[in-house]
Parts: sequence; C-alpha cells; structure tokens
Amino acid sequence: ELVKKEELSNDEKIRYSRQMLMRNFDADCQLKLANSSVLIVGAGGLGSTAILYLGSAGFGRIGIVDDDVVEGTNLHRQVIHDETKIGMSKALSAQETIKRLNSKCECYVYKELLTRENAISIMKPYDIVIDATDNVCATYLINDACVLSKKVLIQASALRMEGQLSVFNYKNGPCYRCLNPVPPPAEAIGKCNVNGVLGVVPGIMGCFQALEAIKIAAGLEASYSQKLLIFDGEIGKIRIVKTRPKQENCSVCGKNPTVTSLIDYEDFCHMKKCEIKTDITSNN
Amino acid sequence: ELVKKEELSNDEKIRYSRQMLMRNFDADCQLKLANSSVLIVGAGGLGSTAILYLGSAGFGRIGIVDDDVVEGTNLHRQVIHDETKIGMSKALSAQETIKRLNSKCECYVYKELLTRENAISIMKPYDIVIDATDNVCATYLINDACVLSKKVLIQASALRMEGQLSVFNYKNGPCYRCLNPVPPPAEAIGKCNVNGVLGVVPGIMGCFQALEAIKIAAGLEASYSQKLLIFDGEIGKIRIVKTRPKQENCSVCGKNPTVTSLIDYEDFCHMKKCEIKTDITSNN
Amino acid sequence: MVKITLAFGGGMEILFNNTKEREIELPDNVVNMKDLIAYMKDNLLQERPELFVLNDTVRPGIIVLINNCDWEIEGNLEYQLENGDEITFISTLHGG
Amino acid sequence: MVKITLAFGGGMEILFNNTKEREIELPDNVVNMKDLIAYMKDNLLQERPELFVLNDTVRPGIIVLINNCDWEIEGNLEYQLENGDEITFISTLHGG
Ligand SMILES: [Zn+2]
Ligand SMILES: [Zn+2]
Repeated sequence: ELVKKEELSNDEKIRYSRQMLMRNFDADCQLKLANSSVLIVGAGGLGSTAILYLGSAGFGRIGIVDDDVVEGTNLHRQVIHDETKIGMSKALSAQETIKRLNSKCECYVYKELLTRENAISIMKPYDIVIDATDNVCATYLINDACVLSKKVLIQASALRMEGQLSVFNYKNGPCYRCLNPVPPPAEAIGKCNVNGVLGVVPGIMGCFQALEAIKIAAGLEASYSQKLLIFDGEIGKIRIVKTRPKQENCSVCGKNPTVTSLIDYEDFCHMKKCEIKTDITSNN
Repeated sequence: ELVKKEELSNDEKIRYSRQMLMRNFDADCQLKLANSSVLIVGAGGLGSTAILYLGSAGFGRIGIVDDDVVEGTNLHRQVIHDETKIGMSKALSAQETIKRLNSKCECYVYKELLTRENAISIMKPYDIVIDATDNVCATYLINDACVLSKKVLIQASALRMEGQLSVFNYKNGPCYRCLNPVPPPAEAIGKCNVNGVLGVVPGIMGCFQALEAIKIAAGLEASYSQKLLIFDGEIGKIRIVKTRPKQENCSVCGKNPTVTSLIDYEDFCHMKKCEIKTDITSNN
Repeated sequence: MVKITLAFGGGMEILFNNTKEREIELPDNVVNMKDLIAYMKDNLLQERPELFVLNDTVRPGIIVLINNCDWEIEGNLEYQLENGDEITFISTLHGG
Repeated sequence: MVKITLAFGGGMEILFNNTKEREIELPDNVVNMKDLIAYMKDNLLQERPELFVLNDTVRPGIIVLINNCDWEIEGNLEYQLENGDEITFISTLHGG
C-alpha cells in the first residue's frame, strides 16, 4: 500500500506547479495523484507514451509489466527505449527512463508475462490498470482480472493508422466483455507484425490512455466510459461513440457471472500457445 | 541539401519493417521519408513527442530550434528531457535523446531564438516546419516565414486540457493569417505559466503534429489542411471543423500581399519584448 | 427509396472494395439491419464472407454503429433503416 | 421560437458562467449572428466584454463555428440563425 500523503511536499508543489495552475486541476487533484497508483501492462508502442506521461504526472506509484526484450524493429514506435537498450528487458528499460525523468515516482517492474496465475496478485497494489498489450487473449485476461479485483481498466489498441480506446469497469459502466462477449475468429485478428503500424499512432493512443488515468486518479470524470474513441489516422477522422451500458447477462460482470475466476484465454480465443508467444515477442 | 537516396539500405528495411508492412504505406513511402527533412521549432511540451516520433520515423534529417534550458517545472510535460538535463539547452538535450533512439537520423540543433533575422535561413534546408512554440508572436513569425519560403507548416498549441492543430500553406490551402488576420489583444492570451497545462495534452497534440508531418512527407494526404482539430480533454470532446480556404486578401499569402518580408512581431502582436522573453524562458 | 451511408474501418474496408465510406440506395425489400447485412453479404462483399457474417449477423469482433451509436442500443438486427442513416462496420483492433 | 445551442472553449466559457454548452431560446429580434453577438454581450456575458466583442463583432482570436464549420464560410455576421443550430466560440490557444 502507498503511504497516504496528507500534503504535497514543497518540491512537488514546484515541480507540478504548471499543472496545478489550471482552474480545474488544483493542489487537491495533484495530491490525489500522489496517493494513486497505476499499472501499465505492456511497455511497447502504447506503453511508451503511457508510461512517459504517467511517470511524469505525479502518481505515487507506477508498475510496468512486460516479459519481452527491446528489438531494433521496435524503435520506430517504442520511443521510451533506444538503441542502447536493444536486448534489454523492456520493463527494465522503461523503468530506467522513468527513474531519470522523475526520480520521486516509485516505479516497479514485472519482467514476466501476465498470466491467469499471476494477474490478480500483480494488479493488487494498483488502483488503475492500463491495457497496453497487443493481443486479444491478454485483453480478455486483463479485463476479467480487473472485474474480479475491482480495478478501473483503460484499454486501447492500435494497428496500421487506426486506434481504439475505452474505459471499462468504471462507476458501474460496462466491461470489455459487455461489448465483446465472444472473441473474434482467430483469422480475423490483425497483428502489428503482419499488418504493420505507423509508429506515432500507438503513441497517440497511449497518450489518451495516460490522460484518462490522470483524470480518473485526480477525481475528475473519465471521458470514455461507455464510450469508444475510434481514430482513423489515414483520413484524420475521430469518432467518439456511445456504447451499450453494463450488460446484466455479461459473463464476468453481469448478475449471474459464469467467469468467477481467471480461465484459459488461449483456449477461449481459439489461439494456440505458440501463436501467442510469437505475437508477443516480436511485437509487444 | 540531403543526398537523395535511390533505395533504402538493408538496415533501414529491417528497422522500419513494421511500418512498411502497412497496405497504405509501402517501401516507397518509407524512402520518401528518408529523403525528407523537418524542422521542429520548440523542444517543449509539443516538441517532446513531435521530436521523439519524427526522429524515430525515418526522416533523413530533423532540425530542432530552441534557445531555452531545461527546468524542473518542465518535466511534468517535456518528457524528451529528464532530471539529468536540468540547466542544459533543450535543443541539445532533445538531440541527445534522438541520437540514442535513432543514430541514423541526421539531427541538427539551433540553440537560438527564432527571429525575423534568422528564420528564413534556419528553415531553408527543411521541407516541413512544425510550430511547437508557445506564443502568438512566434506563431505569426513562423507562418510568414513558411509562406515566404514555401514550406508546409504544421501548427499546434495546448493550454489547460485543450489543444488546437491545423496544417497551413499546404497545396494551396490557407495560412495561419488567412484564419487569423488580426492578432488577439494581448490581455486575451493565456499562457502555460499563468493558466497551467496538463502534461499529456501537449503530448497528444505533438503526436498529431508528427503524424501529419509523416503523412505529408510520405506522399499521403494531410488530414487537417483547411481543417482545424480542436481537442477538449476535460470533457473528451474532439471537433474536426472545416475552415475558410486561402483568402485572396490575406496580407501574406494573398493576391496583393503587404507582408513581403518578415516584420516586427512583438510590435504586431502588441507585446513588449520583456513579456515575450519571460514567456519563452519559463515556459517553452 | 432509402439512401444510407456505409462506413468501414479497422480493416473491414478491405472486404468492401477498399472504400471507407460510400452512399448506397437500398432495394425496397431491405428494411432493417438484418436485411442490410444479408444484402451486403450477397451484393457488396468482395471476398471471404466468414470475415463479415456468422449465423445471419455480423461475426464477433465487429463494432456496428448506427449513426455513431452502438447498434445494441438502437435495436440490433431489428433496427428499421431510415433515409440518411450512417451505418458503420469497424473491426476491433488488436495491436500496440 | 428559435432554439440554439451555444458552445464555448479555449477559456471563453469563463466569460459565460463557466458552462461549455447550453441551450438558449432566442427572442424574436435575434435573427442573425450580428444580433446574437449583441444579445450575448448584453444578456449572457458575465464579465469583461472586451474579451468577447470589438466593434460589433467578436474580438480577434476567437474561432466562431456555425454547426462545426468556420462562420466565414457560412456568411459571418449575416448568417440567419435556424432552429437547432450549434454556435461555438473558442478562443485560439497559445501555449505548448
Ligand atoms: Zn461486463
Ligand atoms: Zn494567408
């Protein structure tokens, strides 16, 4: 548990002064950040900006989960790493960057794959979870773990020049399964290492994830709960659409849930383990 | 001048492979990036993400203009710098980050204030200019210099939780003056060091600037020419609105321009020099 | 004659002639979303119907919007199409 | 009775009761944008009129949108207000 601060230190008051000058974001908001924690799952394209801005905003604690290592082909979009980090754990590399950027932010790393076995315990010390992963199995796993352990989830994805984002399990809003009760057929799922991705597009989406996390932690209202932000960078179109509310018959957050503990997500998503593994290592 | 490449090297083909996998962004697009150059004016909040993503995308050359030094109060939003850079030139600090991230990108720095005397010559070796400054005088100066030297301009700004962006002087579209022939009264202008800014909001806008620059350099269509992207992060609303076309009576890009060389922008914007200077040093 | 706009994203456009937006005029027998999906499958789809439909509705993993609102709120397959409607099909993305 | 929505941003909302969006019913004598600006100045503005108007139009540095389109395209001060219009006033931002 974070030790609850009653007051910002003088250093913090100076460091975050430009933020606290805002009419709608006062010292109390900044103090709430200092008493909040956020876990980012994935230190790849989405994670790069999400971690940079969450690490610098004034959160008391951030956590980074990634079992992958930095590769040269990552660097066109994973700008929290660099050429000197090739071969290094992405989680450690991101932690190093945050320690230089904001030495006062407690930054923990988990150099492992998030699994049904470890997800609940890794999430436990955090208030908010950011899904910055790149595959559908991880997304269902994180969603279910967030519902079971009552964490707000900020989910996003990016492919080619497109991105999608929504906030789940927030103030009685829907979860990812409410919107997506059945996973897509395996052959319908695009991947960055097959379909490609323009580097800055996950950067944009990761920034939006950080913004939502900051607002939620500071006690402002989330903007994209029961809403979906849909960005098409090719044509510059941005849709913010209303989605269905929490579904009574949702299998994990509904009235009579059938998913009461974490399940086998590779099986649920019709994916063989080897495919997932490939996807994560080359692409996270 | 950049030495024109006829072909990507094998290293480049590997490094940018995830980008070139896209249906709508092929090896030819990546080669166009390698043969393009972009100048970023301002290595602050907007510049941080713009520089990170432009430096990593595959541009042949980027340039960074900033006369300011890194301060502790910058670090909640200027994530290209870090605590070890406090007191260092922002332009040099950003260059250091880019050299680590992408050693193949030619990255030049100009540790000076952009002025009516040096603007045209600093811009000369670049195809595209990013206005990532924080004050109205700089914006008019950059606009006029871009019109006079026929450069595409990607202009953005961010304050509190809001951001605005547009592409100017692109394919016979309007310039900043077409939309804003008269500068606002000095007392109506907000500033980050008075009104505050949430760190990640300029991050979002800088990413959008990078995206537009990449698309333009790669020969795709710009999305926000004769359009204005207006973001309100407090309520999560994004407007993309149609603006007026190029104005025949525009004083710099119109049929009978009265501004045919750079002018005194402090005077034009009714600002005393000391105010501008304060604004830039504490805030860029 | 009911005229609607079809919009595509997330890769769905690849199945429909690589156009992200188009206007179409509907034949008289296409009155609701169920009819529209069948009509699109038979007349507009270029390839691989299994990436669009499953059991007379869209396959899992496609976001369907009626005038920029989740179709679940608007009545799903039973929604009665009106002149000027914008119907959007966007594949959920997985990547980061 | 013409009803319109007023929207504010970029700090303009501070001058108008700190609301970013509100519906208003217009008196019969408010028919175009010129009338609306005068009406807003006299009836809705909370403080500092010089931050909103100058010489019977909005001051420089305010983006005016009529149904999310630059008012310059729509006729500027002469635009005739219609029921359901959304009129937006957003201050240009300077900061980074
Ligand atoms: Zn649910
Ligand atoms: Zn002009």
